[in-house]
Amino acid sequence: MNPTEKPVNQKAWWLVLPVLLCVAFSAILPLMTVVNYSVQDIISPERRVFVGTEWFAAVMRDEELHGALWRQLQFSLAVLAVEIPLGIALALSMPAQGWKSSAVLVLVALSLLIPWNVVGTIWQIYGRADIGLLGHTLQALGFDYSYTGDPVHAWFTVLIMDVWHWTPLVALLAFAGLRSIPDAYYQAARIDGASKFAVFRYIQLPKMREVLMIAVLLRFMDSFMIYTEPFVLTGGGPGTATTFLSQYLTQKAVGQFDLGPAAAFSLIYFLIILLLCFVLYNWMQSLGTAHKEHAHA
Amino acid sequence: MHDQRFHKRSIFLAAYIIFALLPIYWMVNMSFKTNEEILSSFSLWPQHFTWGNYLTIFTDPSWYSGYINSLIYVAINTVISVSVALPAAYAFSRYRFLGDKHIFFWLLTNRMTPPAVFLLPFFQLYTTLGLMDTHIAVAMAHLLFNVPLAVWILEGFMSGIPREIDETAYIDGYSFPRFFVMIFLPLIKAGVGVAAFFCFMFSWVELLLARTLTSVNAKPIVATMTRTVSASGMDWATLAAAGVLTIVPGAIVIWFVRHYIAKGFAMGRV
Amino acid sequence: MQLILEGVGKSVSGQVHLYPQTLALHPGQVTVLLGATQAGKTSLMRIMAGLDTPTQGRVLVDGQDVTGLAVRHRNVAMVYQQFINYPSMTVFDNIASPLKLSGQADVAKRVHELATKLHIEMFLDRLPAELSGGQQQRVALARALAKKAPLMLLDEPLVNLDYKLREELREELAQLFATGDSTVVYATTEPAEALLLGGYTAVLDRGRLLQYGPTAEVFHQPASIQVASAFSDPPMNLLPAQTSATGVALPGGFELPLALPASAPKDVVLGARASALRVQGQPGDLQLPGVVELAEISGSDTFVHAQTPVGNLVAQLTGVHEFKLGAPISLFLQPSQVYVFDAAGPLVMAPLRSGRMG
Amino acid sequence: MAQIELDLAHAYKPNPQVETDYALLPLKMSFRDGGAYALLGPSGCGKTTMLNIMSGLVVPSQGTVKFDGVDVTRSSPQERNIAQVFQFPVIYDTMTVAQNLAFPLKNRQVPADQIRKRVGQIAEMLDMSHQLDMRAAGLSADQKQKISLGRGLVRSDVSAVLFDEPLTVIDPHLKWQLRRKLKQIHHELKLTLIYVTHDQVEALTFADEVVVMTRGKAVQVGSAEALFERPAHTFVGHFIGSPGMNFLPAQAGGGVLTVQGQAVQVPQGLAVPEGALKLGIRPEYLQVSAVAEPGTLAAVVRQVQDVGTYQMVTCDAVGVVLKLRLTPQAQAPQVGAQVFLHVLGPHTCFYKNEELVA
Repeated sequence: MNPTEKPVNQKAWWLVLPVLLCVAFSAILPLMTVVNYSVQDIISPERRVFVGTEWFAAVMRDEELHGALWRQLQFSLAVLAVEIPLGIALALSMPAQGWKSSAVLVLVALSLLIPWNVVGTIWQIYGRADIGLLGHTLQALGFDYSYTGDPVHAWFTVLIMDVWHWTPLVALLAFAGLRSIPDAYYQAARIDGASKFAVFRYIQLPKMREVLMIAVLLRFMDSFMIYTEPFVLTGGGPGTATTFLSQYLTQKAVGQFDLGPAAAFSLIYFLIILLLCFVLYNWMQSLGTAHKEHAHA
Repeated sequence: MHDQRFHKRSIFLAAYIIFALLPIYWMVNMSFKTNEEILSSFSLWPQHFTWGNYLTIFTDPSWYSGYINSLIYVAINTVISVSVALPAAYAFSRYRFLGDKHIFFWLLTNRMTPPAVFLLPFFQLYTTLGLMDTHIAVAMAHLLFNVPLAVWILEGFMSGIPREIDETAYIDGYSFPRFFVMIFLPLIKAGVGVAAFFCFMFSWVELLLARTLTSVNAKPIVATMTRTVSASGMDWATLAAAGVLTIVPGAIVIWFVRHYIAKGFAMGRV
Repeated sequence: MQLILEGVGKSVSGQVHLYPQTLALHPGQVTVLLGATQAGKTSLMRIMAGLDTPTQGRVLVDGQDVTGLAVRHRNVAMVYQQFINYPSMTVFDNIASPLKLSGQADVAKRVHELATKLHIEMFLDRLPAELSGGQQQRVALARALAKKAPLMLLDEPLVNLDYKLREELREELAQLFATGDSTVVYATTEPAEALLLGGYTAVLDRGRLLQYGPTAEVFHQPASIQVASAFSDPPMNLLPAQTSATGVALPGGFELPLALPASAPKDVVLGARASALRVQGQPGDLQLPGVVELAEISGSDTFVHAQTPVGNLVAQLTGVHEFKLGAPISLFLQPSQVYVFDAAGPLVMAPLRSGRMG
Repeated sequence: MAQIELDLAHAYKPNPQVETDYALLPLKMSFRDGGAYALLGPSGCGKTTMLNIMSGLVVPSQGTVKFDGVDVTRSSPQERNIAQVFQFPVIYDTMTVAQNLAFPLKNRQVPADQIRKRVGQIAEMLDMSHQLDMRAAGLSADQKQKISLGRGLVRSDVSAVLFDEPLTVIDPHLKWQLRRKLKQIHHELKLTLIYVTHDQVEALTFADEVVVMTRGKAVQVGSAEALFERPAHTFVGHFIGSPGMNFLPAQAGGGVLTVQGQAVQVPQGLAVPEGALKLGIRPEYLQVSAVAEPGTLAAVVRQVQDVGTYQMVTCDAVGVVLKLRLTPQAQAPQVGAQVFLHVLGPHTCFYKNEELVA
């Protein structure tokens, strides 16, 4: 008899109610105000005019938004391309048990505990030619490095900062996946004379698939809404080289105070996230269930 | 493990750890220098070691009040998030009910919502409620991503406990609340600890909402730090010291949950 | 305590786990639910306990309808397959928990009494995780007994234990149930356990209740081929045959003289348990030449699997006998031990059981 | 294939003093090339430790392991060229059945056409030829175990195939088919097979020689028949057979044997060792008669159980519980009746401090 199905019990709604109230208060109410603003022109608190989808059309045509969206996609894909493989490699090199393992885990996870603006500050100092170790060394090596002046340097510095900040998350997830592999698989591989690569390709990778899906979901989403670190490091500069979606939206909403377009843009931004999340979540579930079926067969 | 392979792996690991710790070391190094020494000479070790920067932070109310404010709203948020998430996680872990899949997905999307999207509405909402510049405002705002995270982590830990234990308790005559407190909670102690740690951490590190919803008497440390960035002369030394102090709480707490870090980050899925 | 399941059926998301069936348990007796995995034993048991509500039908306790009643308000005790105990409590607290909850007096004395009865008195202050599988299951048993519930349910409690440990615990359980006065329901896949526990047996197959009656009667008078195969280990030899003037004709020209009742149909199936075949022929036996496929030794018996012209047969011999794979062998079928079934399933004739009440 | 010689001991602590410090007490044992052996014993008796020492996963704290005379004590499983089937199926999920089977040969750079031929051959032997292109992950547990076995068999030079309780996760009714398959494979390939289990049916059926172990010691190595007929140690008598051997303490002197004060006449031609003894007689061999005869002991019938394929009679002889088996047709004595049990007979074993003397 397969493990009995979870029983259906509508009374469970009472248990979920508190969460619904909390998250509704902090998500649905605000979302309603955004929708409200996105279809009106607010000239002054008293005078509001219904404008339908005008703001949405304007936002869609906004060149600067396209630039920001394109830079954001480039950045998020670059983040995945670097952090996923680096995270896996790091997980593979981490000791499995004992105090060494805990020590390495804490050291590696340290960067995840730092407030996001402090990460920006650290790299802001670290990269400066006059007072930063990195900036100073690069200058000494004759490399004219300036993350405030050169857009390419700025983009790469933001990328490396994100890699430095978030790769441990991927490493920890991959490490958790590795630790769930029973020892018998490694023994069988040794008995079959499998090479190190074969062990990775046929045992470790398939077993890490589920957690790597979570890593991709988390890393893509979090990088897609990055704001604080680039804002503190480069303020989005030079020019708009490192201005990504969240910063562009904040400038529009708080900066220029034109609520309509900002609200419309917020909704579009939210829908893009919802869509990507839906695709990745379902892919993860199908992999999860496929994985679970194997476990039961 | 053959020596040769082990050797290569530990070099790679050592290299990464150096890469990870260098920037932090550089900030700590600066936090013990005076501004003059920072700007005048470049040295790997503070020549004139000083506790001055830390002293200013611990004496200047505009600095240390930032830490206190942060700790207050982070604590409130963590308590609310975990206590609200516990019953919900139990419901998701133990029962199927109308729309349970959709709610679970909706919680995920909330965890993934960019704070920037809710910047404006929160500002509006809390001003109309008269909650602007209070700890409660920031604590409530952070529920947006912390409650879903807590539910995910706790549901993962709870699913590890066989359902037959609940049934045995009901058979023995335990009522739900008594069973939940006396038998179930001790079994997921680790899960509650990990969920609390992650709520603490994600609330502590957030800047955008915390800065927007506060001005004076609830201003968090993360906000005071960005203020000095735009000040006239760059007060690097104090900034570095403040930065170091923001890492300390996380570093202390992580040691207690070090065995479950990975499971927590995977939102309990592993 | 009189438990009656009236037309109880259970299907989960379209899949039928239990077809509607009525079962009135004999009060104060042991009822064994016998059936292969997936036969519906656990589903039936969970409905009896009140852990699940049936899709249709009613559950009556002493005439009162308790179908929807939550398990907390039912007075039942249950032991699971995977030795379920409260991991965070000591063995003592585990056993004492039902007593404390119902506010009974002299809890400590009762716990010590039960622990001694189940030979775990030396582990009372230990955590369940520190004990072996067998000891953990004894703790779960002690907790179930502590409740003195009128209905006690055990879902294949011995399946995860060592072979020899299963034997010992089976005897202890038989004695425990004999002394207790509660109605006991015991699920198992092993016919030997049903026979050893005695009492009554309900044979289940793919969600259907095939037969319910005194264990010996169900074994010796199986209602159909399904009951006979479910209730024999190794599986009963079933040989399709035709009735003839003097008895039964088997493929390959073998004749077996049998006094069949007039109502016997043309196409029948001969049923012979492994114990009905032997290697030393006696007058009147039907000799079947064959080739040894496998000889299984179970310590006290040897089961010889042989290919014969009438089909693959399994014979049970007392003691240990060595057979070479592929060696020729003659099996002798005792006519007095043969069952005859209608090809469609129902029993036509069962062997007479000499000198013992039915 | 290899002749395996063990001359070792294995202790948990660096310098073991008392017996309980040893996972494996000092032993000297050799496994014939091409033989099928079983390591049988309850959980925690050291059988898996011994298997891991042979496979190279564990290095014994003292002594040596030799394969065909070559000392391999410290060499890895790969260097010993062994194969192992684990408790749960260990397969490469992303590969097909054929790729799984070919994997060990591919790692040895065996030419592709040779691999295809060998994989086809082994798949045929495992009745899996029709599943070669299916993804291994989707198969049932017993098919996966066959793949795991196949990965060892494809290597024609494999020194030994080790099994660590391989049938644990298999459904009961599929188990005997897999046992038969293992027996056939051993019959065809004549490989050295070493099988660890707590289930005596698997051990006695599968192996030519069974090593019965308890508390880190191999108490007897012998064929199923030897273990049944002449158990060298009381543990073996108890462990083999269900139910195990009856034991009764006795005092022998001058042609008369007394059991708890009751005298038993020694039948002619039966040599009985002198002094304090423990008699061992299997229920299958314990005869009963209504009148006293030489070699019988008076007893009272306590219980008669109809266990289907036989009747189990439990008697109380001067405070000692004795069990005996009767055929289903035999006329069982009434409960409470006085009977005489032939405790002294050709099948009786005599023990002095747990060791077989006659």
